[in-house]
Amino acid sequence: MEQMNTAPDMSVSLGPLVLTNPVMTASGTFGYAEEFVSLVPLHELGGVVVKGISVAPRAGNPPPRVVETPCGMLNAIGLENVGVDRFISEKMPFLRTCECRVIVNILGDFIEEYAELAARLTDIPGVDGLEINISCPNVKKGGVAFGTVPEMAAAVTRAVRESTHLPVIVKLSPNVTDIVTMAKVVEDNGAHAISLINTLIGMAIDVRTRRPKLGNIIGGLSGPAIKPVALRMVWQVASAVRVPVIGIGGIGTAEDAVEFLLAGATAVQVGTANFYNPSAVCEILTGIQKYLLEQGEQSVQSIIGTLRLEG
Amino acid sequence: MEQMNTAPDMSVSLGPLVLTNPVMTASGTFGYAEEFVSLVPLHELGGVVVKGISVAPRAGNPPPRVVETPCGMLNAIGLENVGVDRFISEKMPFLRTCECRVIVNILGDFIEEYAELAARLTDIPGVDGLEINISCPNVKKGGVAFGTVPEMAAAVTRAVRESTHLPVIVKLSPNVTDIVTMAKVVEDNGAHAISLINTLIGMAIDVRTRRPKLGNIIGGLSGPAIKPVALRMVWQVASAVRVPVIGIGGIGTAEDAVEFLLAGATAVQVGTANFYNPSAVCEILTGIQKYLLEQGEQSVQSIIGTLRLEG
Amino acid sequence: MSEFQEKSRVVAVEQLADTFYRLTLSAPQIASSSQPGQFVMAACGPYLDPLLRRPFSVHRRCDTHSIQLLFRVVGRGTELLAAKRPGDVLHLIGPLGRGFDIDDADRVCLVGGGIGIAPLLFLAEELRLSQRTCTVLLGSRTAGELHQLTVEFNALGCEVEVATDDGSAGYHGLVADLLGPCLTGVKRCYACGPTPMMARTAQLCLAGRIPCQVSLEAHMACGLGACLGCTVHGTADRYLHICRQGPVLNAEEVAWNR
Amino acid sequence: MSEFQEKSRVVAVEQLADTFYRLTLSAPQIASSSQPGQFVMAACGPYLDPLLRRPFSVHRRCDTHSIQLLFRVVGRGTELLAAKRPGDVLHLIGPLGRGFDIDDADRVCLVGGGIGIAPLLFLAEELRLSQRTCTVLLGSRTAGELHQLTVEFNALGCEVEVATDDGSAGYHGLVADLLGPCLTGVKRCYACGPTPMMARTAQLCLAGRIPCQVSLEAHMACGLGACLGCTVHGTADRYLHICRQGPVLNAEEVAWNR
Ligand SMILES: Cc1cc2nc3c(=O)[nH]c(=O)nc-3n(C[C@H](O)[C@H](O)[C@H](O)COP(=O)(O)OP(=O)(O)OC[C@H]3O[C@@H](n4cnc5c(N)ncnc54)[C@H](O)[C@@H]3O)c2cc1C
Ligand SMILES: Cc1cc2nc3c(=O)[nH]c(=O)nc-3n(C[C@H](O)[C@H](O)[C@H](O)COP(=O)(O)OP(=O)(O)OC[C@H]3O[C@@H](n4cnc5c(N)ncnc54)[C@H](O)[C@@H]3O)c2cc1C
Ligand SMILES: Cc1cc2nc3c(=O)[nH]c(=O)nc-3n(C[C@H](O)[C@H](O)[C@H](O)COP(=O)(O)O)c2cc1C
Ligand SMILES: Cc1cc2nc3c(=O)[nH]c(=O)nc-3n(C[C@H](O)[C@H](O)[C@H](O)COP(=O)(O)O)c2cc1C
Ligand code: FES
Ligand code: FES
Repeated sequence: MEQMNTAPDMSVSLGPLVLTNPVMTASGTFGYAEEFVSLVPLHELGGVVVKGISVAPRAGNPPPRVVETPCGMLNAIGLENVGVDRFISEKMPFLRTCECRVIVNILGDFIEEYAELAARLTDIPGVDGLEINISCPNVKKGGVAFGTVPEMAAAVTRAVRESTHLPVIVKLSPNVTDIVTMAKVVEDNGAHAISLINTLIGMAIDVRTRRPKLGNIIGGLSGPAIKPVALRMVWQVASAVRVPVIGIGGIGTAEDAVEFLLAGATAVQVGTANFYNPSAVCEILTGIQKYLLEQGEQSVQSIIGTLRLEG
Repeated sequence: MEQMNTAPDMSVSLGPLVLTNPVMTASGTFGYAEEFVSLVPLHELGGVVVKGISVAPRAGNPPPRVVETPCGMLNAIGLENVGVDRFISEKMPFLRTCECRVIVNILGDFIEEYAELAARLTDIPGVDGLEINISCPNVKKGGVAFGTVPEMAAAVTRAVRESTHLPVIVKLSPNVTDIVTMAKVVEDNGAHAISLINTLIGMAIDVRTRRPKLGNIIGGLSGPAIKPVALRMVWQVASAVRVPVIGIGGIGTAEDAVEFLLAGATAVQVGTANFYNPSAVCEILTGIQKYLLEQGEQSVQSIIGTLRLEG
Repeated sequence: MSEFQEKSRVVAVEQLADTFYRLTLSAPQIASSSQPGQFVMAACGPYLDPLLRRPFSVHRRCDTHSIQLLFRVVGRGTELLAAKRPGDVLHLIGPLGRGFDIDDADRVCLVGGGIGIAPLLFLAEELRLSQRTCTVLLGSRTAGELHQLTVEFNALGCEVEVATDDGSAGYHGLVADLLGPCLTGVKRCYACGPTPMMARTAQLCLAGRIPCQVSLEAHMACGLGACLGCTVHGTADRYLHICRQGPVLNAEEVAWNR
Repeated sequence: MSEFQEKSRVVAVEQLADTFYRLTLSAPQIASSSQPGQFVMAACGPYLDPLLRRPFSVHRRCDTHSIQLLFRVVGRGTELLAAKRPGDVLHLIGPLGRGFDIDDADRVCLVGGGIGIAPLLFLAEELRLSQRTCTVLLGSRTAGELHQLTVEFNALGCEVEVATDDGSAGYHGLVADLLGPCLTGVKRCYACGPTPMMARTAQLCLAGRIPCQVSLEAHMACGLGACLGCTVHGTADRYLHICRQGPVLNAEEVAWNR
């Protein structure tokens, strides 16, 4: 009984990367952290994954860029970002003060750009790891997303690993027939951890004007609506690879997060929930601790992958 | 002005199959129609797609079989059905009285079963068409779903076409990287029409018991949550094939239905909405008519595929 | 079987205990055609979350135009119901399913556990209309949840015995423990509550060769027999669909050990 | 910039016209730090549909602990807000964004169209505190929507002119048509309303070399500058993010022709 009242051990390891707790924020949903400084105690986070960064700054897509859907939202931001130089000079100084792990999400149109980003970010103080967004179109291969073709995902992963000694997380796209094959391929090519899922591709139409509701016509679906798909993919992947898996997709409560941990995720990322409830990350953190106490568990590690399938 | 007050022409054609209006009910969500007799004026429907039928009766999966998710639900019914013989003897008599088109959704573990079902149903009075559910696992190919491998989808489509002179609709699974390839393959192999989407594969976990919430562990996600994905796929497919497309996925209001029509669907099927609002089909029918009047359109055909992408 | 889709209006909201609420609803079509043991599907939320309707037994038929639902707040749907106020609208479909069989048994026993008590008040009213002798055994977590209901069963002329988990009223323990001694002379038994309670009741009745009916629960999407979601394991190795073949089943139809 | 996540309580609900409602909310942190033109993000629904918070301008700061929102019912979020009752909770984040600049211009003109009038009452209050001469031009569909608001602007000592689409009050036509004659002597102009109205106002002010600020709208997911969703076309071929760089912008920053 005494043991059960002591706070459970919340630390987890993503390969070489150790986190004080498994609750991170997802790329593109938490800006560069500074946007949340007055609402969220940033030092309590297990990690912040910053908005995707490219070699050159990007202006992004024409408006409208976001639209609500049932229990979800579509976004077509178009990977707007300040570019790696300004990221390092303008955003990293604040991020270094956060006292939490900083993962930089990187993206490009060519494999060479991913490698360049990895090299540029390697020795920047405060950068704790990289997350490769492979949902981007490969310009050389006619715009097919890196994340939908195993060979291309393999090549990006390898190129990044060869360009940095930082921990490398590969973030998978869910818009594939066989997520397990994608996961195995990036594992075999050196990913230290795998995060999933990125957004599902979706669309919405304004019936009055007969136009798409997004300037870009199609966009990425996120939020609670996609949670069942994300959880299924995380379970499938975690059952098939040896590297740690990070669960993403519709997580908004501690119960959601625990579902992903039980399914085999070592950590989770909170995305869209930061928009509708900036307290979500803190509530999730406290809620996981409460759950562990209720279940008589001493550490978060001890529940990872403990989904019961027998009888 | 005079013209605009006359009721718009709601009829549509799915290849050889003419419907009085484009609003049908989706397989597995409207039973054998008799379940709704006191709630829905069945003769007003464009068509009823009955619960998937197999050669032999199936008991289905162990409970729990359904669970609610944010703006959606997961089901793992396991294709429970009475089998083709009892379907013909017990269910068709009522369906013949409905005064609406009856489409029989068929499924099997082997290509031969699909062919056998098609042959059996061909001369049954009251059967107006077949819808092939290719989301089922192919037992000969180690349980990979017919609907995820182009060659297998092609073979099933061909086999069914060769076994019947009834109109054949092929219903696509959304759990693929490239829905357009699947659509083209079934078109090339003789599908008179293509319906999409079937459910996305998802999962949910009960954190208290640490067990999956479904007896079958994974299940199919349906309802408003999936609408953006369905609409995107319908738009992609309708832009790429010549045969008519039937839009399915999260349709619950006339506005939803019109989105699919604008995206290029010739008809729609209403699924999960029948559960939470049995009046949905009628509301959708009236709502489409109202929309056509407001937009000054004389027929539903004239809005199909009129999504505006320019400027 | 004929069911109605009805836009009911909230007439009254009562909080009977901490998490026990009772709604009185004006719903003439459903009220005039419900049988004890039947249920309604209620659309609890304003929009698409919660999405599915929730099943609730008809707790009482007040008169030919209104019914009551008794419910425990356990999640989002029931939270929204508890927040209803007089005049609010509640969309219902009902009456649904197969209710309790009332035969000529002149001495019957009703066993209700927790919120499973809900359908039994309606049943008791029907039974008392034709002067059957009714023993009612009620079990719950704590006294507060039973107080008002006990008064109402008593008012109907039923003999009521109570059990509570915390011993705050009546017998300190399980309601099923009260059943054995009561069964003498009983011609028929009806039970609704947690599965172990119903299984125990079924077992005792089987031993005493007393016909027993139970009201089961399962997750439901439609309540209409269309989704095939509401399965429970039946004997004879087949699945039963609670919304059409039940919710009331003969105890021997149910595979209690599954 | 410092914003608060605050659990406000509904103090009053007023229906000003057919679809115009006003909420008075007790929200001390937000009330004590809001500037005219800033907005709040309100969580309208009980659960996950509607999912995202909705942006609303601070319509008025009643005192140091309460604010008002004025809104038009256009969809699900605003429907839920209109159904709020005193005592209900409303979760807010605010104050957000960049408000109106108040400089030493002693004679200003405020142009509001439809629900775009919302932030102007707060602005007028601040301007009148320091005795600026305020001409207020209000446009709307019909007289009913303007009645109460006109009274309130008048009570502040503003000179109010009105235009309605249906001619039921004041000028029969667009509010922007009233602006030309009023601009003489005006040192600064503030506008909020439909885009064509603001574009017209911007154009007239540009011609008259009068500094003009406008309050824009865009679909917002976060209101915090994090999602990058709330883009409008700016001049200099760049995108502006309304929630941080706005909602109030200098008229010349906006690419009106896009
Ligand atoms: C035929 C029938 C009659 C019922 N009669 C009553 C009654 O009279 N009074 C009463 O309080 N309850 C009754 N129930 C149970 C009631 O339907 C659930 O408590 C309710 O659906 C929970 O909804 P929620 O949104 O509040 O909870 P949720 O947030 O959906 O879930 C909370 C808990 O309730 C369980 N639950 C959710 N949906 C169902 C469902 N459809 N069936 C069973 N359990 C569910 C979940 O597994 C979970 O453990 C009945 C159920 C059935 C099947
Ligand atoms: C900075 C800012 C301040 C605002 N201040 C006010 C105000 O004081 N009073 C007021 O009534 N309204 C104001 N609005 C508009 C208000 O946010 C929308 O009317 C509201 O979000 C609609 O929500 P809904 O759920 O009722 O409608 P929905 O069902 O979401 O949509 C109905 C219609 O409103 C549009 N809409 C939806 N969300 C937004 C959004 N985030 N921004 C703009 N349009 C949207 C939709 O495109 C649709 O046409 C403001 C908007 C912004 C950006
Ligand atoms: C507005 C927005 C912007 C996003 N930007 C990125 C990005 O730059 N890089 C990336 O890998 N994922 C991005 N994502 C995807 C999220 O990180 C996350 O994978 C996805 O939203 C699913 O999680 P959720 O349902 O919790 O939001 C973005 C998502 C949203 C909603
Ligand atoms: C309970 C249930 C049972 C279903 N059974 C079948 C089936 O037998 N055959 C089939 O092709 N699709 C079946 N479906 C899929 C639906 O027909 C439809 O494609 C899917 O639910 C998406 O539409 P919706 O979001 O409108 O429900 C079923 C769906 C549900 C929810
Ligand atoms: S609840 Fe749908 S069949 Fe019973
Ligand atoms: S609303 Fe998210 S950046 Fe402006």
